[in-house]
Amino acid sequence: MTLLRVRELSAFYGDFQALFGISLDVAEGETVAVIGANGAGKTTFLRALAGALPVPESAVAFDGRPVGGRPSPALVDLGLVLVPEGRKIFPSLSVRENLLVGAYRARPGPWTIERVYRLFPILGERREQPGTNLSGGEQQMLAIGRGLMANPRLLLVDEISLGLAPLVVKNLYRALEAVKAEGTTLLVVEQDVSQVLAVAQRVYCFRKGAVALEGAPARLTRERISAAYFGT
Amino acid sequence: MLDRLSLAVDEREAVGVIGPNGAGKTTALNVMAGRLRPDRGAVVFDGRDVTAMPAHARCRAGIALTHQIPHPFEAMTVFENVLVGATHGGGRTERDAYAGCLAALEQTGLAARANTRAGTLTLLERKRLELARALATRPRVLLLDEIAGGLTEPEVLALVAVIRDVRAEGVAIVWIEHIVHALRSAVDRLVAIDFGRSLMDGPPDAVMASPEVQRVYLGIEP
Amino acid sequence: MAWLDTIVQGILLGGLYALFATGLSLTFGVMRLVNLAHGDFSILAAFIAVVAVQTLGLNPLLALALVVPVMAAVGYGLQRLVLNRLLGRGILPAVLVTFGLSIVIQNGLLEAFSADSRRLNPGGIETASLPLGGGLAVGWFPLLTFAVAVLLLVGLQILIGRSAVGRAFRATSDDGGTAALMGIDNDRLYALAMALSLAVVAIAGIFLGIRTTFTFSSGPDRLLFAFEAVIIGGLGSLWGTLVGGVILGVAQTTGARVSPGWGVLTGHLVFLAVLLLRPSGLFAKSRRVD
Amino acid sequence: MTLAVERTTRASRFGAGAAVLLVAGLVALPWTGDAGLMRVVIEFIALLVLAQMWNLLAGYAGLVSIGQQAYLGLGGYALIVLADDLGVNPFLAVPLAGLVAAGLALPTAALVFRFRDAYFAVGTWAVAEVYRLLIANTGALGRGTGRTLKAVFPLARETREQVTYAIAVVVGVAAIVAVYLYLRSRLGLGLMAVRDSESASESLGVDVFRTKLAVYLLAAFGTGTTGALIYLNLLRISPDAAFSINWTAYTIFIVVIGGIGTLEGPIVGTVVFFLLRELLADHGSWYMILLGALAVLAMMRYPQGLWGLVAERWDLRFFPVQRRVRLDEPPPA
Repeated sequence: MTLLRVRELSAFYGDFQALFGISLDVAEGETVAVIGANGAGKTTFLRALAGALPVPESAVAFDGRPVGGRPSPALVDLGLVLVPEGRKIFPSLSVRENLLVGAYRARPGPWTIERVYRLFPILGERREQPGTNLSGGEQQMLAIGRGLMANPRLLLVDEISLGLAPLVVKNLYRALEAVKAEGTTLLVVEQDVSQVLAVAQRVYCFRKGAVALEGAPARLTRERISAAYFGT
Repeated sequence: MLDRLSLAVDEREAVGVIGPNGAGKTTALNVMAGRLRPDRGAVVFDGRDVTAMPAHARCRAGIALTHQIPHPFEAMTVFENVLVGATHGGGRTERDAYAGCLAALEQTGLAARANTRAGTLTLLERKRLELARALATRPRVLLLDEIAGGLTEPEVLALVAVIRDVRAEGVAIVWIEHIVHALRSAVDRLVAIDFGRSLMDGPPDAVMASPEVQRVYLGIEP
Repeated sequence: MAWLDTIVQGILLGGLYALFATGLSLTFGVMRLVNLAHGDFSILAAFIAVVAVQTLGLNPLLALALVVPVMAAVGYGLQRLVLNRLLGRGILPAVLVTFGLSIVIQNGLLEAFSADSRRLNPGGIETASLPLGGGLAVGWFPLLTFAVAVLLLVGLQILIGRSAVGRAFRATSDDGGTAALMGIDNDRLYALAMALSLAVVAIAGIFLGIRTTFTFSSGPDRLLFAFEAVIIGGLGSLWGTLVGGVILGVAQTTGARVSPGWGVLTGHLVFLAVLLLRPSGLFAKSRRVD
Repeated sequence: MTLAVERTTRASRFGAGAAVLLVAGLVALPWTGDAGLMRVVIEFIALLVLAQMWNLLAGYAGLVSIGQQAYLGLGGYALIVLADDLGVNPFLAVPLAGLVAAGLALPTAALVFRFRDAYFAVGTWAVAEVYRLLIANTGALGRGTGRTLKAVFPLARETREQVTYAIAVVVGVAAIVAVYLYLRSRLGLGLMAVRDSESASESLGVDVFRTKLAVYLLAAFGTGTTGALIYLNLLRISPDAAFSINWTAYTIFIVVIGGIGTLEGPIVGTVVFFLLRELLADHGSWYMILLGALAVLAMMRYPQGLWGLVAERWDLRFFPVQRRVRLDEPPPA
């Protein structure tokens, strides 16, 4: 069953067009990755889905309902949650409080604060520290955990690997497998191609705000990805 | 953000800087331009320690920066935007500055738009305006922060041509860019940075071919 | 002994200033908005209490139960209908609109209540005092004001530190865009903060009206005192606001003791001195500013 | 290719002509002998200059001060001290009072420039209160009751009125010409750049701090001179009146209603202010309520003000500060 259906989505920053007619589907329980070079429009795409950018109503359907352009809180209620680029941990809040903010209008579901601590034990150990005292990798865990606290049906994750060492990235992707096992659908944006190819069932490659390549990872060779990335 | 980064640029040299998102590239440029103060270390320009010099004074000394996200003076015309750089950064009187402004506008292909309000420009034109204003300050070194980002292929090629042209006039260049083929065609040397540190430094082809850079930058295991 | 008395009076006066300052500090903390009509809203509340006392025969302290919810509703509506539409347009619109409101409220009060000075009479408590021995006595009412200020600050501290709304306040203050992604409706939260701000300043206005006389134009001075208490104490620190209020209160009573005309001026000068020596205030939480 | 820069518009050539006629009319006014009208003109000019100065601060430099009454009061008191206590010619003392205000603005700036944005607004107000209270507590300045300008008593009433009027016309014309020339200059170009983007300005060599400080000092000078002019006209000064927030309230309402960030806006605003005052002369505080409400409405719905609406509709600029470029191919050799 299709959980997210995007049709001919275009988005603008002022008079600058960032996305050109993107169509994409995510089935319930699936993990889909969006890859592409910097400036390809990946982050804009996720922000448009999460209600942070104005888009036409019909361009985005969630669970069969048109939801394009709805404000973020309404989308969180439906179970569509974004883990933003750059983690965006609230500096005035402790680790625990950052997680609790994620549950501000939580739906019922498997994710509780204890369940997040089990997934990322380090967060439980450092629960009373300011969220921004954590290392980059731990902050990324916190950002994912905060998103999970809303019990999303679809979790959008923007560039997990940003500024993180390869080993840390590997661990984060292992955690995503556990999230997937709970039945959460994932749409992951990533520059770090190798990790993503291992977890995703399907991959979309963006170039200059449009879909340049799409398919199952097994069918995508390094040459095809490279060509789609850089247009060479 | 930066961890004991060292980077040197010779007179008339063009250096490209690459690295993954969050590697500290923009931070490095901002430190060079005086918009950020380093906790430790120094910025030396033309043999002079300029670490304590504020941004506007560095511009007057010959270090010009173009911003990743263009900040045109929206209520002013394209010509006036360039004139700010020429009179304040370039230290000329208004009349003496006109010729330099015209040259900068022609070089960046904006002459026909001289009377347009900058707030109404397209992205490409805004990027060109960033460059034109910086050139009008008569820089000795030009710091370019992702000036080709977000442009279409033909636009990137046009911009590369302008930058090669600037370089041919003897202006040193430090250019951060993700569009690698654009960089390769315009620089003498590539520096790859990650975690605020220099990873590789050398001729563009050698740097791009190194497995280390392939892994860190593209995330593709060779 | 006379000096000790002056200082005790100043400390208690500081409680009143903390009441004025709390709401100002809250709205700035949550949405970076300085409401220049803050003082005038307190005087508006005091005049509503005057009307309640006259028409319903209420004791001014009982009138609180009526005036505080009314002012909270005014704050909620003001934020929703006017101020939320100005946020994100830079600093100028919000400053000028609240300044315009300040002038409109003052002149509206002048038109409705004339320029005569008023006072609220709670029936005796305002003159009763508690002898402390050695010729020293403190008024029951200033003591009550101080206690209410402390209780309110404790309550706010708990609300902001422990509750879901408080976490949402802090999250929105840190980064409204990301808070929205977590499902927090910023506009509603801002309206709640303004409602809370005007509720507290309504209490301050009525206490002021019991303590001393007031006119339609008493608001701007209260705004300045509130502002000075916030800056002396340091932004983002509720207890700092109380200490800031106390320092200002002591400065004013001490100055007035030296020469009657020097009370308010001494307060201003202490404020400028703190600004000169410790620009971020005495108890500022270090906050990353990007 | 060659480049020529055009700095006038058809409206500005028409405007220049109209301005010459207007100034000629103002110069001729004393010969009609209408003292009442002359007093209105003095008042008009005083508010217009205050509005131009505040517009320069808030509309161009982003310095939203609500404490400009400090410089108005200081200018007024400086006039009286200079003329009565130090024996300076009272008419010469008017511009000197402006200098005194600017001189005091320098240390004041060291304090209030520590504030940014909304806190700058309240900070400037607090400083204005300090000046008011300091003067109200100084015996030599008459404390709370204030003082009277005695140096002009020996002059015939008519002479005094005519010279005051002449000074007002000079101050008004000089202020508009000075602001206009400043905005058209290289420094004005930098100021407008700062208004549009501080960050880009400093990257292009504009000294943002100095630019703002210069505007702050210039505004203090203009406001102080106007304060001296106002009290040369009124003769009686008191701290509560001279340092009243109402001066700044009038000023802000004029600029916001007329149109912030243009030279024409404050002129339009001052005209509206005087028209409304004539209409509502008998309604006391309703006048202020209406002005305040109009300003709030303007800020919410028409932030460009009345002049902004007109200029947009008909593309009119009487005081063009922009530069139009003409590019010509060189003639074939």
